Amino acid sequence: MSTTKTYEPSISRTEGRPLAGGEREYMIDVRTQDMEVNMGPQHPATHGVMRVLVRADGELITGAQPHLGYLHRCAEKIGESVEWLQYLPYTDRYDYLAAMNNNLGYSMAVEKLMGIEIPRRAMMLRTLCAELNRIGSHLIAIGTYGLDIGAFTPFLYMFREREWMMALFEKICGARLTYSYIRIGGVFNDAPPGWLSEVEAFCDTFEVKWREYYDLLIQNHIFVKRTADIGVITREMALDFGLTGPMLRGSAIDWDLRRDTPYELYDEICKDKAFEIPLASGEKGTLGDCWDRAWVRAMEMMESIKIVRWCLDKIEPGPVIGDIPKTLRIPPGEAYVGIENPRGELGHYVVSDGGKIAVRCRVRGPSFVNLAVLEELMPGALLADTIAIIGSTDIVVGETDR
Amino acid sequence: MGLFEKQFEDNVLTTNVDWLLNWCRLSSIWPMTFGLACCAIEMMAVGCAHHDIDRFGAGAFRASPRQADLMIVAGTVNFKMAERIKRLYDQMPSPKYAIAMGACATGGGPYYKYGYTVVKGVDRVVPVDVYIAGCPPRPEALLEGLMKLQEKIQASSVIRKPIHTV
Amino acid sequence: MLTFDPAIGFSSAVLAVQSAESGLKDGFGTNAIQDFLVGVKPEYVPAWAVPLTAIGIAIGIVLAIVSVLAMFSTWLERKVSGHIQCRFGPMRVGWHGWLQPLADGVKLLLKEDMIPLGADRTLYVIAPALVLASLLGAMAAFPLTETFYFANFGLGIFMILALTSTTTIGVVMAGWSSNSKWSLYGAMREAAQVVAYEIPLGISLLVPIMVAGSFNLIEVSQGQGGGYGILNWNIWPWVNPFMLPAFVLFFVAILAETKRAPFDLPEAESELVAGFMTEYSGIRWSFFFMEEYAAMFLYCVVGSFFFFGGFESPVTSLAESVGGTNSLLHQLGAASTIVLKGFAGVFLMMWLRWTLPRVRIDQVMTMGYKYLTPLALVCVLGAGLWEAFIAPHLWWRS
Amino acid sequence: MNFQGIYDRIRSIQAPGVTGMDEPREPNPQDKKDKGRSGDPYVLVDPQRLPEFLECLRDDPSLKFELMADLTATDPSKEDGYLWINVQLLSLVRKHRLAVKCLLPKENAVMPSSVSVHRGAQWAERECSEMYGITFEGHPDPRNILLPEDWIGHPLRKDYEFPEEYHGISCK
Amino acid sequence: MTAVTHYFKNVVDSVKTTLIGLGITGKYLLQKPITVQYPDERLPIPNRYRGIHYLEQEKCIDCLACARACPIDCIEMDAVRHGKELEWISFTLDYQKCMFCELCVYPCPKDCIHMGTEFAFVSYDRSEFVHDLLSYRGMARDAKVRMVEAEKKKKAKEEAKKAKEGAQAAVVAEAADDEGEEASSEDA
Repeated sequence: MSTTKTYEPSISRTEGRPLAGGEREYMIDVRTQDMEVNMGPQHPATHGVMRVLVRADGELITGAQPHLGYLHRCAEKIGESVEWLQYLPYTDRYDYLAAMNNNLGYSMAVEKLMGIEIPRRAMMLRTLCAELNRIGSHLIAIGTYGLDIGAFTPFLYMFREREWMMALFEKICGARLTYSYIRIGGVFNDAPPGWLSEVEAFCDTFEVKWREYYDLLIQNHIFVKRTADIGVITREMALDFGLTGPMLRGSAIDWDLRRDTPYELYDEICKDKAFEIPLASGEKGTLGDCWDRAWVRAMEMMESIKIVRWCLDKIEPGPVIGDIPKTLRIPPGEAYVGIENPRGELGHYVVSDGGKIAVRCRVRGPSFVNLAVLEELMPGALLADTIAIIGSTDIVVGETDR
Repeated sequence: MGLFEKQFEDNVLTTNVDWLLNWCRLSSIWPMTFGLACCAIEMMAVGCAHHDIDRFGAGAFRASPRQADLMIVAGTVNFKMAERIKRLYDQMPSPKYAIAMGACATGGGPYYKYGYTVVKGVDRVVPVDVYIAGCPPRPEALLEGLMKLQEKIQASSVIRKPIHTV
Repeated sequence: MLTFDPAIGFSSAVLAVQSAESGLKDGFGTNAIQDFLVGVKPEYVPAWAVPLTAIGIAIGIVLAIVSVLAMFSTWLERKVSGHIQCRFGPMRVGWHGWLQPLADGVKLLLKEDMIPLGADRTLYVIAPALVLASLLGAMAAFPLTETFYFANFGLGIFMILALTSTTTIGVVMAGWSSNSKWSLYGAMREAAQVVAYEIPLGISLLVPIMVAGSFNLIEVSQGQGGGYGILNWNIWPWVNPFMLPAFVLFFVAILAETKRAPFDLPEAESELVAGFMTEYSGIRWSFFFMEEYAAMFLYCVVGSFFFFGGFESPVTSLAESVGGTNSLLHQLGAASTIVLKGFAGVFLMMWLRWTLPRVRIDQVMTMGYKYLTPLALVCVLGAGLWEAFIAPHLWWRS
Repeated sequence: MNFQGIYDRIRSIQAPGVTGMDEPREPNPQDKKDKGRSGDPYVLVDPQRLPEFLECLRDDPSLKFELMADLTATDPSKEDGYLWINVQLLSLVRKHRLAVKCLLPKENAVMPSSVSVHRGAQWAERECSEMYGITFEGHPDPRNILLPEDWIGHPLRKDYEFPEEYHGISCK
Repeated sequence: MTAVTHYFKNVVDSVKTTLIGLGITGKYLLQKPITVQYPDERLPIPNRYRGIHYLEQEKCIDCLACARACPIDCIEMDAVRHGKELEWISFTLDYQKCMFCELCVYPCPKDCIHMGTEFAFVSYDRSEFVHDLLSYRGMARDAKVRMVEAEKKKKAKEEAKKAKEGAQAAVVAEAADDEGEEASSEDA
């Protein structure tokens, strides 16, 4: 069928794979029967329960097909079955690494339908929590990426800081992973006394520790060699597949929803030039390779720290939630809100008919879209590279399957 | 071991041997690297520095079910995954244990009502030894569940005749 | 449940007997056990029974040493990894978890013995035994002191290298017979990797061999004596400046030989589930990791013999000066020195393992063939030139 | 560019398949039943010409909707005879968004696939087709993506009935 | 970059970054671990922690607001009303379903259901997870007293009312008589 576009295959099988510095490694052209290997659903490197059916010629991958749905939890059906507010805890659970961002996206979509303003302190707390959660999510992304590559220890170091972050969230909302903190119309609880200074202490320590991760993992020569020149996503490919987030910026496409379609307080933050958007430059290999994506994530953590500091600087006392009725009746209409999740554009498309229950509650999961590029990246890679490529897409299976 | 298994009457010697063997088993419960959903993150947290499940001798997460003793079902099980879970459980050599971590694995959890693909409790697929409530449970709760499992192992009989015959 | 593989006993016995016998025939040193047995031998025991008994005892001791080594190493590994990662490691099983390996061992013995349905049963059963047995054979060539050893060969290091290489056959057998794709990948990787790294391993060892002028471990150690037990170690640049790079190459090569991170590709957990031992469970599986830890120790001991003075240390030289040569004190000093040096090497390997990511298979090959082998050759060339033209003129080398 | 500008441009380049547009409006104070409409404005497109429309918008130099953010469907109610196909477009260069909506009759839910225009639509269409029973003609890989292959029914349709059991595992 | 410099750069880079890495991990090797040894030491649980629920049963009025707010219907309550007092039969929370979202806490008009800091709830049997939040069944003693009193009061009130009504009736009758008398007198 000619409906799919074909790209120039990045590596032809007889020519061998290009290596850094112009070296070229040649595979001996002995053809044997291809082997089909099932990677997953239970496999240490598939980030949960994804299954990749890999066709391999020895160690060389000739084709790969991701199979999803091992964690399909009917989130959209539930969105059409429970009340508006009752759906909020479920938004925590599809992207469980960035629950704050999910809460934010869903709340913003509903608020857009309601057409309400939310108090400024609530916005501050929302931004702060979302950025903190972005740090936590990237910590896991890079940590598990290191784990996939074989470096066990950085993962534990990163979890140590994440644990601290989770303790902070626990203090403000009472849960470690599934926060349900950002509610429709604001946030549901003001920060407890002393919490903001604890966040500041976290930022101070994190900046020191970040350097360690950077030296220990991102700049490690073996890590660089394992990830550079692997899984190269070109600009055209990125746009064609609709990639977003660090995947896009890893291919040096300057796009960040926080800056380009500002929501919440990001307008002001951008005006203050409080943060910048790291763009990959292909420093260690080809532009758009796995290392670039990992690097973008690592740099984004520091940018998030800057935003958190901006919020801590500007935050003022005030109310944290608007006047919201107990049973929400949302005016009819439909709205799509895309926010910058740690993994890319998290879109919520909600349709209301004026009742207590949504008509449609679509979640555009960034990892679902980002994962589609896998089929394109795999052929030509080695078996070990498949892990590096899957890891660099930073998927959360809860979100791909929803 | 097959020769000696569950053959002997209760006496001082067999009781002590049983105690020792059970102690060895409970001191080295190796879980399988097998995370499903949100609870898997808390399961990872248990392995990490703050909680450190390795203190109990249970920190050697094995990727292969053949070398694992414990399956921590950490997350929602749906129909597509249920068959795989059954297979993984069958691949583990006995004695093997399963912990249902969190509400989803225990009884469908938040997806009980509208989750059309969700298995309402992993015990419909594999036998479960210990259930842990929470969504997701704190890492400490998982440690608590592990200790509960250790109690259960300590009470089991290895070379003695089982007390309760079913 | 509890199984005892006749294969393990048999093959290890054969190999160890052969090694020990050849050692005796060699007539190079006297066997401490045999000396002892001759001393206590009652009149009515025929003379030919003495060496046989000595061999039996030697096999028992080697087995015990290997299992104790493996147990201690697993404990050490878990503690080292724990503390590197800001956690404790085993704490609740005995004091600081020192009973942990015992619990693990008994539990593995008690596990169900599984053979997958599609597996080649014979090969599947033999493979772990062969892996462990070849290592037991190699262990026979490891002298604990200058006079206490099981077999003393003129070509001791060759014996060790040759026997440890045979583990590859066991690993490939394990991978093939398991009837699992992951196992097959692991086995093929192991075969490629070990073959690639035998070369730089052997070549880099040529440097100290050239300096010492011997293949015998004890002689190499004796050659580094004097200088307060530390100044004459081969590793120092004033002995031979090419020794340090040769040691680095040697260390990288033994990392690859023992399948340790960053070269743990045959069992790469995040890629191949558990590599060649994916399908193994219980006690059979434990043979593989016993082999791994014992091999680590053995290679590190070899490294300390050839680069770090062997038995020589300030402690040994002090003990020698206090108690005299071949006194019990001196023997104790020498034994503890070599064991400590071995474990220092093991510790370094663990430290590296918990620091570095894993390399890819083509990079392993590239590294072996393109980097280690040429550099090792350069080292050998340089060391040879140094030995031929410069070393004779150095007053401290005379 | 705001929505009006985009719509004018679409009109002026005569993008294929456009049938209309809808914008949010205030409720009519006279008519109590009319609650108005809030949210996003959207362009109505004929589903049979959606790929051409998307291609036109992608290639137009002043619109440049080169990234398809989302493609999904909606079943407004049991009684309604139409499914909606909702497409969210994004232009990275011009920094604007556009919501596109198609009305697809439920009886004959067949429409051409957009994979030839945006490859990102591939998985989204697979999801749509299993969840709503829409057939995308010309889709290169029309299998179920989230649900098992032998799943019966289209779960996100409003008239979907939950299964009693699946492969011997009870659902209740 | 020529192949030669590339070759040596690779060697130098790998040795350098390995040493840096060893330095970082070695630093932590010598530091004290940060592990909290759980059963012996415990991390402080913040006040807002969303753990196992507890109920201030005396305040509860069986209004079902929490049950309605629950997205998964895991709260079930049953009580018999005796006037204002409640005779409790059950108030169960199903932890096989509960997702600790705290949505049940806010709608409560009497502020009587809370989430505690208790988190460890493990069991060999999942039916134990249908957790009864009641601290007592039936009626509280003071509630009984109050009920009896209320009944007494009610009776007394009724009696009083009856008496009053009787008296009123009498008064009305008297008044009517008076009126009649008056009227008759007027008439007369």
